[in-house]
Amino acid sequence: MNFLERLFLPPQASTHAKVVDDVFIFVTWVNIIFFVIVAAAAIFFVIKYKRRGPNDRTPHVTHNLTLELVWSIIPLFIVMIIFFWGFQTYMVARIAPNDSFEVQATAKKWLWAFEYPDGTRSINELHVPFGRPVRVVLSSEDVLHAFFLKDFRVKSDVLPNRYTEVWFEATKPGEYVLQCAEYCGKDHSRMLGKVFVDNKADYDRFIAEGPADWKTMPPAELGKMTYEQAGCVSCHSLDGSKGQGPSWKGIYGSTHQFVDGTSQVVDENYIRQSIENPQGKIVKGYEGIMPTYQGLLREKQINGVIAYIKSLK
Amino acid sequence: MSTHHTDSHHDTGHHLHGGPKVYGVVLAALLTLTIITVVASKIDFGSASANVIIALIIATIKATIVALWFMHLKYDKPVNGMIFASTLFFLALFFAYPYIDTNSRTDVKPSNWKGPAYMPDSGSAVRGIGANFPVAPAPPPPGAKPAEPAAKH
Amino acid sequence: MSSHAITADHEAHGHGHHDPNLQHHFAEMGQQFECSKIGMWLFLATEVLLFGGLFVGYGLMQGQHPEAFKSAHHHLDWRMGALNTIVLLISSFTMVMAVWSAQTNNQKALIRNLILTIGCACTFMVVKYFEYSHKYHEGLLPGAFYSYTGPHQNAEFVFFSFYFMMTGLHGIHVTAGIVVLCYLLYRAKQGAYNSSYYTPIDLTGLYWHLVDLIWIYLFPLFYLIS
Amino acid sequence: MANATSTHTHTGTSQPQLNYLTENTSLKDWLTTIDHKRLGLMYLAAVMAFFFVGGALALLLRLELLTPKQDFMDSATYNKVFTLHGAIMVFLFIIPSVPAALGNFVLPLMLGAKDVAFPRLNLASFYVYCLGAIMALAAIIGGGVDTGWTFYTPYSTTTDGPVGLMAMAVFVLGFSSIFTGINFVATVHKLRAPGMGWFQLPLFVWGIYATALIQVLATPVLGITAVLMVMERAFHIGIFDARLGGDPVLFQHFFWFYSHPAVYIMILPGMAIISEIIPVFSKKTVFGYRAIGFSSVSIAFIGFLVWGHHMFTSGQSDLASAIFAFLTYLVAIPSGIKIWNWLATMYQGSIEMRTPMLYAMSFLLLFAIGGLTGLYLGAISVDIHLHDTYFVVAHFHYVMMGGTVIAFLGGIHYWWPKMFGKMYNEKLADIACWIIFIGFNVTFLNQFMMGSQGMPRRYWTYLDEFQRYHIGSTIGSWILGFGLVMAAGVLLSSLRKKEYDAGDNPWGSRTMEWETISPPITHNFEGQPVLRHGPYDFRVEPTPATVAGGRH
Repeated sequence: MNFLERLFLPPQASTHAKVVDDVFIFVTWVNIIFFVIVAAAAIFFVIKYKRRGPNDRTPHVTHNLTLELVWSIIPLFIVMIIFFWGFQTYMVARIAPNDSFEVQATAKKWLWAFEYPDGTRSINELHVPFGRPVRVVLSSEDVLHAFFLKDFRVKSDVLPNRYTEVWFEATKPGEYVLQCAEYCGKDHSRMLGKVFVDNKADYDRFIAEGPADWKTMPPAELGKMTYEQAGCVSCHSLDGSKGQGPSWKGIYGSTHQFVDGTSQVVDENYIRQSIENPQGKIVKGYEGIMPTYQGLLREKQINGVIAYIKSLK
Repeated sequence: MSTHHTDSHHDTGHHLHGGPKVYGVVLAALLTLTIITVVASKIDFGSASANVIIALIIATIKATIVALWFMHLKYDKPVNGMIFASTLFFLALFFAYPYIDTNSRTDVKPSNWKGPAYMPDSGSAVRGIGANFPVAPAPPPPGAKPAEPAAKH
Repeated sequence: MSSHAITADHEAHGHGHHDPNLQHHFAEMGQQFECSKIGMWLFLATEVLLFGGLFVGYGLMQGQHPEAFKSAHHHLDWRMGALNTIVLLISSFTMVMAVWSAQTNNQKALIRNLILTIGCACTFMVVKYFEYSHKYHEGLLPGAFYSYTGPHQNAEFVFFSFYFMMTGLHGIHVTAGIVVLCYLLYRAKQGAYNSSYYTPIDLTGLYWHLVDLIWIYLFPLFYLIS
Repeated sequence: MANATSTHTHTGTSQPQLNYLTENTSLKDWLTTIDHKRLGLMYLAAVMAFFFVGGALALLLRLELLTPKQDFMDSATYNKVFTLHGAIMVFLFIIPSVPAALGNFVLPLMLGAKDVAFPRLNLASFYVYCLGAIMALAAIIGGGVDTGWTFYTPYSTTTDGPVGLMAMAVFVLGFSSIFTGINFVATVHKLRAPGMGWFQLPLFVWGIYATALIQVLATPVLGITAVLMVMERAFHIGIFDARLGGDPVLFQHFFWFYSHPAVYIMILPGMAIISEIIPVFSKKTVFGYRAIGFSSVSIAFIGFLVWGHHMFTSGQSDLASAIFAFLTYLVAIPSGIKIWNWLATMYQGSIEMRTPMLYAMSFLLLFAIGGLTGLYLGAISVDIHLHDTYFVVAHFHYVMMGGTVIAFLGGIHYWWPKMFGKMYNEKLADIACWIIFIGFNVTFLNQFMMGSQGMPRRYWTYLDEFQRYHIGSTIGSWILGFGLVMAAGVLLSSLRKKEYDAGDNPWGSRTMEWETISPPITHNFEGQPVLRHGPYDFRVEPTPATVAGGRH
């Protein structure tokens, strides 16, 4: 058994993996037995009944009902076992327990974005606390993707028009690979993520400080990442063209005219105010449709955005 | 089973069926059913689906009449009718499975549901050539006000 | 089984009064006729399933946007649809009469019925033309071309996508039918068909009835849903 | 057809008889031929050409995958190449392979008919195929398509490139397939020789008949699906596009309604060939004739009911998944019945391991693996893990390549003497068969292992832990490629012989195609042959060719 598992299957890292692997191993044994029967019979007949000469006579046997029923019904019985077992273990993995830790995952070409219950976001790395079932609710922003954790034996397509879900409970803390399994274009094979099953302390640190790579990232680069991931990109262009909101190109240091007739030079404070209280001052020619980002962006990200806007000449 | 000695001799016109009288009656029946289906559509049978079902039943009766008399299936070799019937069977199958699927999906929602994963086109924008089509709704900005008052599930 | 032994020469050369319409690989006309009929029915099966894809798509989309489909159908004039239904039913009748005329060696009636069928088919296309141009002017067009500005539901453009695809594909079939019928008319005037050889008339008839049959479903689905 | 009977000679002299290859040999005669045998050969040449193109693409893909980094093509190119490999192999090679090439050649001969029911439709089918192939080539020249052969929406409706042209090529190729199907069904119904009832049909005919039914009933749906996809792409009609309120999963339903039965379009003819080869080389009547015949038809039927097993992870409902999974297992039974019946046919036979039989044995083992690994994929919970991994890739290559292609090669080796009247070098052909067998297993056993370890398919780069399997698989692909080229070389070199040296019935078969001379005359038989014994009745001596052309 262990030999077959090692040969064919990745490590079992979720409570569900063992259940699925049992079906896998059962089918493997069924297959081995049937294959050996077929192969042995074929080879044996080829040797045993080798043609002796051109005048060989063979018995004229057209059929044998008993035999044919036996070899139809026994396999039918076996495949029905596999069907019911496979379906039952599938349903176990369908419904997440009520006390699950819930994460929302959004896929788009070619990255994974995660949103945690407290509003924290991360890209391509998913941190979950160890010891609780985790429910991941999936949706896509463009084409089909699939959320595939091989060590947890879970997979679900990610659709653009509705939500799907997977759930798992890890059996040990650690780092696992997340792969996209539904073909989605050029960088399909690079649409990888990591799942960190963290002990409590590690998880709290993640929530407090953000992903590890923020520490080493230059502020403007973090700002660019925030611009793309937090949704700024959908309204603010970088090339000077007019979107739902003013373009960011060269606005730092320029003067904004507001609908109430006042005006102000764009500086660090103004940018910060606009992020936290966008309805406070609305630039002439635009509608006040931007939602507040207060509490959704960490201090580091706001500083990053300011640095990024500064860098856009 | 010799196929060369089948007893059909359509070429000699021995086994003619139908005829102007039969076809005239069939046409009259079809026209009557057309009137009935129009009238039925103006009557409210309780629900929209009831009206659709009645309309389709009448259409099926008409189709059967056309197939049996105009298309000669009533007099024809059974094999042709079998081909047609099995076609309809596979068509029904083709409809049934996606129908079963779309009507028995579990409606997965995140616990902080903010509206459908993707809103169908709002319809407010004028659609047309050159009108910046396709209209891709912007991804909902983080913390955007729920599209609908926080729907419960 | 050896009782069926027929020698080659008997089959291929023996009778000496070959029908010129008999192809070389058939033994006799009845076999050839039945064979053609099976082929035609198989072709009709593919036609049914080709349209079937659109019917299934229509049914499922109707289930997803019932309100939009309901409001969209008000843009169609059921009187036009009913007129076309009647025209097509009559053409089916004249078609089957054409087959009958060929079976009974009535050359005049054959030609007359073919002309009537072609006339009905053309009438159908003319009515269709008026309907289409009306939709075009209102902007009730499929998908991205939908530019109707009056009151409407979100997904009405899906209804018109299917309306144009299904009636369009049907219209293509009617047009193809007209072309084939014209050819039959041309051949019939040359006296090509008689009671011992009318296969092309019969097969075209089957095709034509199928076109009618599809319209029998299109009419209530598009014009009468409420 | 005017000259239908003009060339028959009854001289019985030592003059070489004109056959379908030597009569009217101008290019125009070939291009406008309605002779099913010539059309079969033309199809054979065309599909083999595409097989080697598709195979060369596969070798390129395997070479790129030797290392996880970029070796010689970037990911965008890789995507186009695997799409092309899939599309060519499925639509231009494997679907027309056995039915349109071998079926065209053999089926009327087996029935004792002079031609298929609609010879001109047959010619049209070939040219429609050529048109589809040209459209597909134009799509490649026009920039290539990167959707995968499955064209899943919304990727296919949003990506750049001539996707519409490619989809319309598929539409056109579908009609070629439909025409072939219509032709064969009508032929089997109406052109059987006197005395040949449904249960005296050779099993190859049963398999092709079941295949033809699927071709007729499933292919139109592929056509309309391609049209809908193109419409969505061009006009945004709102059926598959989520942004417009459509349902991308619906596309998968539409697509697999055709493409799952299409799997049986591919494998049933393969099984049909094996059902011919095994009794002939065991010199024993086939065991369970009716069971094999009915299992072909029931596979074709159940094949329509199971398409959703491609969609267990797609977001279809659990109820739909359960129904599809249950019915999927029912297909296992008739497939299993065939294997048991073949083995039972060999039992107590007089087995001669000639080249076609070697291919048949190779088929038996590879198809057993391909079929048995399907049991994993039908179990929903296991499929969740294996779906869209190399395990699936390996599974369907075992069925398609290990099954159909091996059977196709076996069939070509079996009917080669009938087609050309010439015997190839059997020793070399056996060696080629062994090389193919070994290369195939090295290539795809590795893929089973990396797939169940979690290697997703359609990946241009991959985690380092999978590299050892990829190296093995790539090396296997070279062996396999070499074996295929060698097999082709052995066959083609036999054509250079001057003499027809194969004899009319080199294998001692009892089916009717061997009752005419090899290669057959233009109208197949001198006169109308009559069934004298069952197709696998080895109690009687083989019937001699109807005409003695002085070559005996």
